[in-house]
Amino acid sequence: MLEKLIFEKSSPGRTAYSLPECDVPVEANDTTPLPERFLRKNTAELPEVAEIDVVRHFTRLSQLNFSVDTNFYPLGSCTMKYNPKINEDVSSYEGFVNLHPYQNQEQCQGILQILYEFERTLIGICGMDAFSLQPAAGAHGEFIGMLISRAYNVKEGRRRNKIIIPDSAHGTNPASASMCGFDIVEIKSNSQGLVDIEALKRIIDNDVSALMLTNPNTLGLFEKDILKIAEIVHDVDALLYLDGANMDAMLGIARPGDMGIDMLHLNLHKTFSTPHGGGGPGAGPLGVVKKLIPFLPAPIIIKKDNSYGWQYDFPDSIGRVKPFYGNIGVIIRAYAYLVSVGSEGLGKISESALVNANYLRKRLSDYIEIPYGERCMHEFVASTRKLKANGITTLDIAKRLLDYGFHSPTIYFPLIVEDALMIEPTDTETRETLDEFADALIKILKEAKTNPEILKKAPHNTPVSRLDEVQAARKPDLRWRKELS
Amino acid sequence: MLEKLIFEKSSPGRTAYSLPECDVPVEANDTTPLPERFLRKNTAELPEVAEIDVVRHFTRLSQLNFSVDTNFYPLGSCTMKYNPKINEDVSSYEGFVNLHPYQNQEQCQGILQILYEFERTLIGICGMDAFSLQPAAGAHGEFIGMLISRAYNVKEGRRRNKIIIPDSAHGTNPASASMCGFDIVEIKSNSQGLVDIEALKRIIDNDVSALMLTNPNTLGLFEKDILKIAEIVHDVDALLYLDGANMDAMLGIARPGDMGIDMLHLNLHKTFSTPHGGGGPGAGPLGVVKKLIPFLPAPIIIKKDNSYGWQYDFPDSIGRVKPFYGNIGVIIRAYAYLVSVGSEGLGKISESALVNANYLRKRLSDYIEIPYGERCMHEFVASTRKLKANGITTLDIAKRLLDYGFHSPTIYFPLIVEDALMIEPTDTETRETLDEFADALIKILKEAKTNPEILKKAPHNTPVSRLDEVQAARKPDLRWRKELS
Amino acid sequence: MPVKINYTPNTESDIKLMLKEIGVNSIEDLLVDIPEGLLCKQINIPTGMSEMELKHSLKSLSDKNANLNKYTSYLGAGAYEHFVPSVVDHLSSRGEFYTCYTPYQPEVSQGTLQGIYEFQSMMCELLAMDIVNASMYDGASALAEAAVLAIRHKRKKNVLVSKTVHPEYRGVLSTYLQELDVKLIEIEMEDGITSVSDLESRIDNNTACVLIQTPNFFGCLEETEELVGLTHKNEALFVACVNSMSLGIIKPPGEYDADIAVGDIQALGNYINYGGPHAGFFAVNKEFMRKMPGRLAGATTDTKGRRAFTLTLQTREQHIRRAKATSNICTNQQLLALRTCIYLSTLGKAGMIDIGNLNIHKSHYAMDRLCELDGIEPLLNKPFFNEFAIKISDNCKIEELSRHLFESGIIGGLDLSHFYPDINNAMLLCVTETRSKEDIDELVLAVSNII
Amino acid sequence: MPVKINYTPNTESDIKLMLKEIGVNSIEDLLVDIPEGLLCKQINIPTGMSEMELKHSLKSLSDKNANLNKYTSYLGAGAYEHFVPSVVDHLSSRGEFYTCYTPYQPEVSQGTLQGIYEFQSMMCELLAMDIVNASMYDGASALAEAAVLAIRHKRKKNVLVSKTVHPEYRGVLSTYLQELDVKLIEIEMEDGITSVSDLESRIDNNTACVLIQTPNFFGCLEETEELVGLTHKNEALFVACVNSMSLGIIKPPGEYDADIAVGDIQALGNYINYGGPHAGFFAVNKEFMRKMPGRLAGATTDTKGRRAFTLTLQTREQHIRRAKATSNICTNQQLLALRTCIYLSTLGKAGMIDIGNLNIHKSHYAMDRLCELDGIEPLLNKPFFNEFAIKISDNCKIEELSRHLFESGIIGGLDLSHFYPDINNAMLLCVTETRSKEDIDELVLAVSNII
Ligand SMILES: Cc1ncc(COP(=O)(O)O)c(C=O)c1O
Ligand SMILES: Cc1ncc(COP(=O)(O)O)c(C=O)c1O
Repeated sequence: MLEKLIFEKSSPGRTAYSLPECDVPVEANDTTPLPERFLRKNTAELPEVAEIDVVRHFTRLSQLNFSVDTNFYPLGSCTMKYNPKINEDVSSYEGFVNLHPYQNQEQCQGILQILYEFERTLIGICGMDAFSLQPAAGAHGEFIGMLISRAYNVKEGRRRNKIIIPDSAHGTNPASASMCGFDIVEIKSNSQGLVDIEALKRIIDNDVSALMLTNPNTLGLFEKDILKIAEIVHDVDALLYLDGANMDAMLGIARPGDMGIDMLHLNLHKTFSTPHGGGGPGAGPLGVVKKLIPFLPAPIIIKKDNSYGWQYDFPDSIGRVKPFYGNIGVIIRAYAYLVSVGSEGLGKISESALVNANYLRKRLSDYIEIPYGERCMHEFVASTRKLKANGITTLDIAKRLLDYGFHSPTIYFPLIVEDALMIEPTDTETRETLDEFADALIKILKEAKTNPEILKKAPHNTPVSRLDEVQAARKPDLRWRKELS
Repeated sequence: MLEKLIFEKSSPGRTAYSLPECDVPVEANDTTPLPERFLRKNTAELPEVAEIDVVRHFTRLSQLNFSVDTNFYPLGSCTMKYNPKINEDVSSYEGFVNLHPYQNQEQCQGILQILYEFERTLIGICGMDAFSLQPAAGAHGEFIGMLISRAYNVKEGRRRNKIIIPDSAHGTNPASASMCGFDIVEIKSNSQGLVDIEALKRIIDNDVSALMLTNPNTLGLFEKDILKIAEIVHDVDALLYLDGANMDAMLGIARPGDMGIDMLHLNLHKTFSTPHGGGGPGAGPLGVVKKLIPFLPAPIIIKKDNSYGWQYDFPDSIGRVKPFYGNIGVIIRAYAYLVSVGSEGLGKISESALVNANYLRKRLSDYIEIPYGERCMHEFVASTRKLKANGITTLDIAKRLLDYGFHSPTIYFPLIVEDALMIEPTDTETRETLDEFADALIKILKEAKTNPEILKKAPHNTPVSRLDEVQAARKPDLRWRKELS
Repeated sequence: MPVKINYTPNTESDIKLMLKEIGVNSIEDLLVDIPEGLLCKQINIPTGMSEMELKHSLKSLSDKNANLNKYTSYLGAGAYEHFVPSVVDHLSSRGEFYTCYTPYQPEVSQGTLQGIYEFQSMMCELLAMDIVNASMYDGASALAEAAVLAIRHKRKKNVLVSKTVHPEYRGVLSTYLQELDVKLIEIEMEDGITSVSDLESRIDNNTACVLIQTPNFFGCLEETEELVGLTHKNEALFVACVNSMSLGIIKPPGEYDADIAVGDIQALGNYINYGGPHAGFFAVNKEFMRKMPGRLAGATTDTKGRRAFTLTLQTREQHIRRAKATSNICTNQQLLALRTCIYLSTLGKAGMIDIGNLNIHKSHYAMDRLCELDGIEPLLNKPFFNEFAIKISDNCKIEELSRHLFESGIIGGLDLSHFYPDINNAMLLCVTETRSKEDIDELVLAVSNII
Repeated sequence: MPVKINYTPNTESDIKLMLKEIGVNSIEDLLVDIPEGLLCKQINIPTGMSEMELKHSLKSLSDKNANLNKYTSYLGAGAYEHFVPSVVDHLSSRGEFYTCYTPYQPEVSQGTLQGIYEFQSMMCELLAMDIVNASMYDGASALAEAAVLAIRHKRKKNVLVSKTVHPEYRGVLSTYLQELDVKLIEIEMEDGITSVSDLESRIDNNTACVLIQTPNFFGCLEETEELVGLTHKNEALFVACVNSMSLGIIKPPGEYDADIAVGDIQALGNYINYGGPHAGFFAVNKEFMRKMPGRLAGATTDTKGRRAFTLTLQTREQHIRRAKATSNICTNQQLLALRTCIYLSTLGKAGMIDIGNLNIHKSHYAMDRLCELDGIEPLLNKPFFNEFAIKISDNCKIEELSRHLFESGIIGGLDLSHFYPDINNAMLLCVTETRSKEDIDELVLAVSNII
């Protein structure tokens, strides 16, 4: 059953709020002491509903969603793993949520200790020399990384204008580099789906500021020539940036720092199990090697004489990237995750991500084309292009999966795979769930031949059926408006 | 989509728990220091699942329920009103949930103060002289009340064996009286649906211990001869017990104590907005007039020299009815409700319950038979008997309502109304919701004539369709069992 | 302004409109059946407040209690501090679970019903019994209802209960039986457990049932096999009241042939809450299925043949059988049973064994260490699960000990003389998985500093 | 035992089975693409723990912070203590909301999508603007992205920002613009607000936009009408950064013709969280719809003609437009926007007015009472919403004042010299609806005792 807009439940004078009495003396008539010209003329048409309306409305809305808590959610590149409930609890302690960023540092030693230890832990896992915990998301980390690559090169006396990015990269990579004024040079993947070393050699020159590499890449493949890539990049004094969104099968297995990576961002809302929140908040800590530390955004967490504090004094810093210190609430969740799984648990995460992805890959490989690789890391990319003959699109497959109670994989990405279906089961799913998903997908692939209509009209069992996206874009309706009577 | 049993998701060796290390010294092999004969032989076949399984399972299960948070729930006699979220929060403070009943009273002054003030508030609302907060539910309160009626009469030197109960009473009334060894004398309702005064006069005698009255009664009618009833009962030195489950339209309007009521129980999980929890926990405080105080179950909350404590010294007490002191967690919610709505809010609750019920009654009265009364208090009872001609049962109507997104009213109760549909909208519903419900019911009543099949096969849009209740009772399947392989 | 909390949504103009539709002029017109003199003008309670004020007010009342997160406690005696996994709170606090009522309409209550069915199943497994109901008010009322069942079933007048059963449970039992024309007889104890010889001397063919608790009030494990043997020889029913947390390790009632098993599930995923709400369970073997109190969910099928769950065997219950019902219970403690169901799903097969062992090891360590101290010795010499009693030398009065412990942030055990006046200066302590070795060592140190 | 936290469900035997199906002998066989030397043996981090230990550990770290429930605080300056109604926590903590991702599959994401659409609508109403996006990282990045939009749209090189804008916001702005070949110019202030004459002297036809904040960093309300007039005369865009909490009362950007409005929604139903996560919003008038950054949800219909919601106008975004996208933002701050949506549904039309008035009255009372004290005077003389600055006589150093206040349980305001070195011994205080008269009187008393 669909749900009205909350505005459509509104009734004049109805209220859901309570407020304490105005206990301070107020001039006659409760009037404001502010001059007229500062005051709003037209009242904002916010909903006028009762508390029971608010509760029913949002409870019902929530039930219209698929989520990790209700469904298998193999959305490739997004690492939709289980979000531990305990981390929601411990991150809500009043000493964390009710703490002001401008309180004296002595008043905040608990949180500062967490941030410090968290940074140390990330250093240990990644083999980098320092982290900034400030980036609000992966793309934010990339942007800051690109600024640092600029600042570093300028400091070294060279202004460089190019960033090399593989064609398989996530869209944020070119977008972030471009926001720093760089020109983007795309490098094609080779037939194995990896960075083409020869092409890289041809492209690289002294105007390259950095190469943004995703490893494992968006095909789920480990860039096995990583050391060679690093060498080529470093030979021209460029930096090697790692998009570290795909670390779920790398924890405790291999460290970017050992591969010649100069900088990377991590997605706490992926690898480190913090909830995706319907699209955030996330956090994208940025790790760097020693020579790049001076350029990090201030402030940086430090420990001195057994107390923790913020260090602001970074003359070469690229500057401020966020008010205050970062998405602390997200970081506490990731911290809780890491200290609780600990050193024994860390490797298990990667192993599970690895085995789950390869198992699902194997279960499907006789039924669907998997253009690249013999094996995979945390995910793999299939292609549905052969179904075109039957008039079936990747979208049809995706929608039909919804009918079986599974969220769809990522579709049409990476761009280098035609009709891509990007499948990431994550480390927290059971063998049984993978089997159920595989069985459903195999069944759908059969349906594609025997009953294509059922796919084209899918989904059938969801709260709404397929949407008119063209209308949405052509005649954008982006808000409710009060109808004038 | 239905949900497997959690047992059916079990897989050997899978776990969802974590426990701290056994940090105390343990003899070799972790063996227990207990002799073999005290130890379990066969391992209990509890589920072996991962945390993600637990979360998905119970999240999905929850979505199969209708509830006040999702649906209008006019279940008569149950007062399914909105359960304020804030009361869930304040009752979960660690000083309440993590407090042991055998802690020294000085360590528990906060909770004791709440209990004391809560009792005072109930006294104010009901016009009684004291309350026991111990009863775990309404029926528990009734049982204790009946024991008190016995003890009181015995103390007065007379052993009495009969309890008079109207035929419209809730089933717990005769059951509770019977558990105290009383004989039940049923009194028929008169043509107005009220206690028949003449019949009462005929029935009453010196062997009557008490009359259990429900007022407003289960037809939602106020027993307008209440003062006469009290007089008749008191004339033979019997007690007048009030089943106070139906107080939602009485708060701040009239006080049982003023009506000659000697004892009553309240349902905190109805009138006082504490959640029903799928069937409890509730609480059924028992109020009494002065002369009955000595018989209350010990202990009783008291205040002395600005400190609060338990008073155990009641030589005439009927004894203990519960370990510890009652359903404290429920009481805190009800306390929070009362102190926050306060004296202004109290009357509004009743007025709203009254207006809502009468409004809905009026909206329906042209479409469905309402056998008793011109108006009602908190609820009213309709009858669908005229639809029998069309082969439609009350159950059919109830099931069809589910299709429209409404929980069904109480059906086939009270027993004195043939094919009863007992409708209680409560005080927390909006006019719009009542209109939507009325429209749906009116539509269904039309369907009953135009398309009876759709009712007989209803519900159609629910997670499961109508159940085979006969099979359930004939071949009871009350538990999962591991299949032997 | 001010805007107090108000959950009645209709505005004055709504109400005007509604009164018009009803056909009356005022709310008073709806109250004409209430005798004039009874209408009250003003209820004498304080004015309301806003949500913010409510939070402050309750917070400050909560802070006036010495809670168990701030103090390290060794109290047990029927209310136990165990760890509650986070998922239990998260899942049981979903509105769909706690704002619905008894699942009278199964088509829209499968969540609650399947939850009950799973609860029943898990409890059956733990207890090794055939049937468990959906819950009772608490362990004590379950025990009392067991006696009622036995009396009715056996049509005999004597109920025997061991003195090692929780005194407040015995109190409730006595209250429940007081008007049923039966005799409640207590069996003496011997070194902390039920005296077999005393039972032998009191049991006879007038005995409807024998009620024991194991681990009993003193924490000691009863010699159930002997007791059951004697009971059954006399054709009485054997009712075992058990600590639900012990059952991963300790022999369950079904394995020693108990006829009825009862107890409390507070320990399994529910907070102490100053003593309530807790919840009881009631388990029987097949034979008593139609005689047991309380709700039962069963599996059946819907019209499309799908498995589905419903309340069943309701003809036992008050809303159908009225005065002849097996019990008057209606609202039970469903939400707590659901919490236990989630708890047991989380702990699972291995977890209930591991946690049982932790309770045993930690409590035995505490007992051993305490009894190494001069002036402390075991009160009893019997195997126990997680509770044990110590005797304190008369130099140090127990209230004094407790007071000093409290000053060091420790809440000591229960003073046994409170319930057993002839047991002097002895303390009943409970040690669960929530106590670390460090905690226990601190307790021992604190005690040694005081006595 | 011990049993540490472990979220990977498959057992060793599952894994064996899966490896067999994959066709390899061991996990190592899956790692052959990783150069040998890169495989690491051991990561040097501590061992794990159980849930119980995790709770203890984090609790004790939390307790090392002086939280705002224990102390009465007057800090604001971009992070505000407001009351969060209980329903906001209850509803936003439903798993279906917080464990899903960006609603790429609208058929199974209507909850999130309708929530975004309603959020957009409510924010449009509050701001009196045409279009608001689904959220930004925070108010500062929203401000910076507004400048980027203006630069691209106007193809001009100068960005003017008032010195009364939050210094950290200006810092972020400067970082975002540093590589875009533009000039960032600061406008001076005069008695706490943007100097109109200075703006006049700096604005010209190279100006892409003028950025101001109102109420500004000092709490003062800017003379927006004059500033907008001047800006538009010079064909630049006017960007207003506003305090979302003020908008029930204070004139919204749409009413003074701002081209872009940005700000933070932490104040509307979100906790301070030591500064994050907060969330920004970005509002424009129709004209800039296709140039704005961030996600947008729109209404459309499904194949059955039912209204439904979907992400739309995605061709602006990085996953489609890549290097040419309007912004690189991908993951935003959705959950906080949902909380704001619930918050605004709860406060509603009347509530946002009432709460605005409470903020105004309480802060003005505090200002008046403080400035009655000898040694305290207003730093500025401008109308304000809920923040104001006071000047403290030089006898009492501000650090000293803060330290003493802390000892009395009060967290004073912000030392302005931290950001404005030439403003000496002045404090910026924020007073919201969460402070009672009693609190404020205590503050005044404490201050009077110290200075
Ligand atoms: C490979 C990759 N890189 C970068 C990002 C961007 O991260 P975020 O969405 O946190 O900005 C994502 C996430 O969508 C990603 O999958
Ligand atoms: C009129 C009436 N009396 C008594 C009861 C019994 O109350 P409880 O279910 O709390 O035992 C009920 C509730 O179902 C009721 O409606």
